[in-house]
Amino acid sequence: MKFGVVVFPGSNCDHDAYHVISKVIGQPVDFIWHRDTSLDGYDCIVLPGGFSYGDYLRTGAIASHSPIMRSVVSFARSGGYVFGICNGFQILCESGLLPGALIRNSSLSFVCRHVDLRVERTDTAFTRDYARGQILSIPVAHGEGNYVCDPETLARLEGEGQVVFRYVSAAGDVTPESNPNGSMNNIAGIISREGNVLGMMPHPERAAEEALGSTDGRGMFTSLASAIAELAKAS
Amino acid sequence: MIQSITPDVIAEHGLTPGEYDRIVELLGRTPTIVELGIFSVMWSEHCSYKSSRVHLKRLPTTGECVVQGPGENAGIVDIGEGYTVAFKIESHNHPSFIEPFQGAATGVGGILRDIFTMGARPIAAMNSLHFGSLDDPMTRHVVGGVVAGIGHYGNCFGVPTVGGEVHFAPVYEKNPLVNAYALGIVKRDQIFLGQAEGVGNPVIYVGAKTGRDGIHGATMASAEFDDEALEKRPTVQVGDPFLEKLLLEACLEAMRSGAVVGIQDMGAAGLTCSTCEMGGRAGTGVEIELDLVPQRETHMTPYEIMLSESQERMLLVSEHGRAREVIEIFNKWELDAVVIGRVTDDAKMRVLEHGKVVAEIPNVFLTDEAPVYHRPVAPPPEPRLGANEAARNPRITDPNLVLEALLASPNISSKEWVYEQYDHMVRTNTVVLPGSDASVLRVKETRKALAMTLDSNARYCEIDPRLGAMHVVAEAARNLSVSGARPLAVTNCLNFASPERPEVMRQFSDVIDGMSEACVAFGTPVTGGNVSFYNETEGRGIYPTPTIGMVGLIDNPRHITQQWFTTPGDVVLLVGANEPSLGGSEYLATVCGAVAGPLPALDLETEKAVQEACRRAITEDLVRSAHDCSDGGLAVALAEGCFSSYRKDAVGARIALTDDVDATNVLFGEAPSRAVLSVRPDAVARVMEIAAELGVRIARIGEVGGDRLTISVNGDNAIDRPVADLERAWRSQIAKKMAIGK
Amino acid sequence: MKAEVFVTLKRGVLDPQGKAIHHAVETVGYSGIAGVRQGKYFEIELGGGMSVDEARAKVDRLAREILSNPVIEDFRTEIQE
Amino acid sequence: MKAEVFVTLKRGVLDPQGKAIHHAVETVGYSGIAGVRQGKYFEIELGGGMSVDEARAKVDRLAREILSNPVIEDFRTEIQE
Ligand SMILES: Nc1ncnc2c1ncn2[C@@H]1O[C@H](COP(=O)(O)OP(=O)(O)O)[C@@H](O)[C@H]1O
Ligand SMILES: [Mg+2]
Repeated sequence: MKFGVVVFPGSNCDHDAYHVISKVIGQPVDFIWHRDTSLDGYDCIVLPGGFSYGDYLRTGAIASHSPIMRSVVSFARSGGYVFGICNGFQILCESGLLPGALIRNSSLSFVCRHVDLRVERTDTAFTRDYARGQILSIPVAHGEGNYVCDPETLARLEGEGQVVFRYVSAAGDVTPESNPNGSMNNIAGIISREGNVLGMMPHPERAAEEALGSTDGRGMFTSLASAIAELAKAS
Repeated sequence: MIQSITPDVIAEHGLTPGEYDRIVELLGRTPTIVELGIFSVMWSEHCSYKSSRVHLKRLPTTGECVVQGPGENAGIVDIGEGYTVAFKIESHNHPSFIEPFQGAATGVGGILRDIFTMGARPIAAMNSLHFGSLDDPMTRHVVGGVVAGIGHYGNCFGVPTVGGEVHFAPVYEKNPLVNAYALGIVKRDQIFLGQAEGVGNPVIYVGAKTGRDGIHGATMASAEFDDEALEKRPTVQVGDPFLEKLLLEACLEAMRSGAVVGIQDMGAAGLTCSTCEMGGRAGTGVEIELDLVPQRETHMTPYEIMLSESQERMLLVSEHGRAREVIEIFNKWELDAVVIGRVTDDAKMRVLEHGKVVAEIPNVFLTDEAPVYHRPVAPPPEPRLGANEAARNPRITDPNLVLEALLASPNISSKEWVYEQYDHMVRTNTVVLPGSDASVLRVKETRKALAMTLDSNARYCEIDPRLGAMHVVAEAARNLSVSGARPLAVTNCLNFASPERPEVMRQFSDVIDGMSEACVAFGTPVTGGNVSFYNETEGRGIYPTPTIGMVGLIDNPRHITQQWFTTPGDVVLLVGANEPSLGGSEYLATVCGAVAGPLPALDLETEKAVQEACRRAITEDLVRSAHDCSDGGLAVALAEGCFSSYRKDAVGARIALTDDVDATNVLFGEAPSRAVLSVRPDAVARVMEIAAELGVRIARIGEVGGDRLTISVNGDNAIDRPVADLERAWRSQIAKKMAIGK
Repeated sequence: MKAEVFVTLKRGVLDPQGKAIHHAVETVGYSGIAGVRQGKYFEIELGGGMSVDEARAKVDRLAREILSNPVIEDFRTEIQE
Repeated sequence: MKAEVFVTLKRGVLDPQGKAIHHAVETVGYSGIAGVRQGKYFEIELGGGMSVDEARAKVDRLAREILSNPVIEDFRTEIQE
């Protein structure tokens, strides 16, 4: 089993994801340079947070055209797990692996703070270690995390259960106050129809250790590790 | 460019006739216009410290932990286990007034480069901000731009902005202060210096291309503001944090390769400063050919290239024969890297254009021979008294309402509107988030944690510069101590009005004396800093505003302590002498509209003992929360202890105070050498014992619990308020003000 | 040769910036402004030796593939000879 | 009535956005692009009952005071009748 963390110029949460995978859940992991093209031998590709290429045009726009992304797209199409965090989510939307787009926060300001997320689905490779409806405390840190899509797409996402995380109040309710960026339906994270590509704005890698105040994000990494282990056993 | 050097040209360069004569005397000839430009930036206040040097010498700069003192791009201290930290603070005041967003952003960029030129990876940033009143629309514009600009640069670069301070007072309306701090970590044996060693070694230019940015910026930063300042606007530079992030990674990689001999960033004074300083430090010379310098614009003159302040550029010297290797590393990161010259043995900076010399100046003329002024220092002014009279006319008298007003004063209220715009968690080291007394980061490479704080108290320094500066150092150390840290060392940013006014030099000199005395007492040497003069507009100066950045070490992360009460039933203790005074207090400013002394007294020995008591109690695992008691006095400190924070609900406290001064003084008077602790009931006796051992006063003043804060003074009920109401007043004030007109 | 590319948000897509500006404009006391929408504007400098048609094709492709996001944005290009 | 406002960086002011886009475009394999500069583009919807001159004056003021930052940006307005 192996994880790969892609490093784009301007990625800055690459080391954080690497740290959690290698040190906290103890799994093998490599950095993958944006100019590389081969993903042979990897079971899960993490697109980390940051400001790829400065994100000056649109977040994730330029990264989605980088050489590695062509490989990530085919990796995803062949069923490999792809996990996009923050900028990674933006790149997934820009590259068409996930629907919709992430635009400027409705406050127009960057926002960094802990938010509460509700786990909407636990039958995915990314969330199997959580309980349905569980509330997670995980930080966000972004200026453009406002999820938008057209009404048909939204209906489909909701209808097919592709919304995996939602911003909620501490009590677990979907409220405008608990939405840090104006996302439609308080969407914080979505999954592809096939269930192998997940993108989310919050940073689970920042909430995976007791020392940082929350371990609520660790479950995503352990879920993936066990899903991959199971696949390996099956084959 | 052929231009004759007239008195006007000399004046435009910010040089006095006397300074010009000295240049001619040193060179033994008339300078070329390029040379004049070079002298003007190197001899500017900003680069030469000509007015401050004689005073700065009095600061203590050595100590056991100091690896690198002042003089390099940043100071460095040892934190054990083979690691060191490089840290520094720098001002970007004038640029941030002219263009708040870009001015503040490039300030952050500059300080980050200072850190990574030392070979250190930046792991934390902080900022100290002073603005006019939030009721003024212009100020709101500046505040909004500055905070967004700091966030823009730090967030994109990927350094967490973990703390800082924000103060508001009308004197800063047209002279906002933006002081940016950064800290990085580097192995002790991998530190790099800005030295051009090795005659014949190639000199390599890396990073952004040179444009006509900020030409004369360094001189601008040293010139008093007037209406013409707005005309000087086009000199403002635009920062590119993405490029800086690449530059960081490429520089660190190049340094690891072993091919780099010395490196220096091009900050204010750009290529000029890096060329002569790198040679100067190594006792060598540096010769560069301008045709080889990457240029963003066409037809740039040697003058423009030498004085450009384009951001995100570095000059480095590589081992002979290894330039290729270095260049390839930069190219991998998609950056320009070009050999533009070589190290020579003649201790001169020599600038060529098309092979012809356009400037040739011995380094020492620009550095050691730069003017040093013993500016006139006014005699000590009359003491600023009047606090007692001013306190006779409070705007509000009900202590409940006074407490709410203080909590809602932008100086005291929560700064979350600011720090939520900064990514304060990237790199996953931030163990204590902004909001508590000090920010704490774990150091993944070691078992330790670092605590850091930025502090200033300009109102105190206005009333009594010397004592005020001592208070600032004491408060910084106290903020670290109550967080469980041992203070190590200090960086400082000295923001003052015009040094040409003797009263200002008196303030400056007194602040240096106060700071020195306190730093010696705490054993925290000054490893670097920055002086910003001429913070005045239309003859109106700012308060003397020294900002202290102090770094401390926590040997065992278990001892990291925060300011929030956690557990009902815990006992609240007040450590330290309770002799508060209203002089200089936030109460006097907010409730009585007055800035008047005398300041509360400060006894450094008592202060040290109080801090030692807090640290000892913390390291014996006796303390659940500890909070320094400063702005707003004891009532504010207690209220802050009650408030909610991450994964900590709000909780009340019942407090009974006894004292022989009146209730207003007890509740809102300020005094140093005090801290509020909450401890388990079974730990009280031992904490008392520790205090007794150290000869420190300690009093049991109440307990944590309920959802109200109640405080009685000498048996009379003074404060009785739901914590939720107090917290609301405190939490949203800045956001509310900033929303005006939006 | 030069080209201009205008990228605007699709009708129906929320425009937080435009909204904020509109609001600010009203607060400051401008009357008669019914709406503001913010888009992006690019000036593209083209290398020599290109026909206008080639240029148009290139710039259109650039606008479609990189400068705009079809999910939320429309674009328009203009070639200045 | 409608107006358009184009806000561009002043000559000589660094344009990190344009630079990054240009660089990316080259890396992705576009040839013949010599430079990219990024600006802002605003579409302004004007209320009724305004003369063209009034509209022009209003939009100019809006562009100067709110939509552009005179320190680093220039602007240009156009009124569409
Ligand atoms: N400009 C800023 N940037 C980031 N954090 C800030 C800023 N200003 C204040 N803070 C944070 O808000 C909290 C309160 O600041 P302050 O009132 O200055 O604390 P203290 O009085 O203990 O020094 C601190 O944790 C500080 O780090
Ligand atoms: Mg404090």
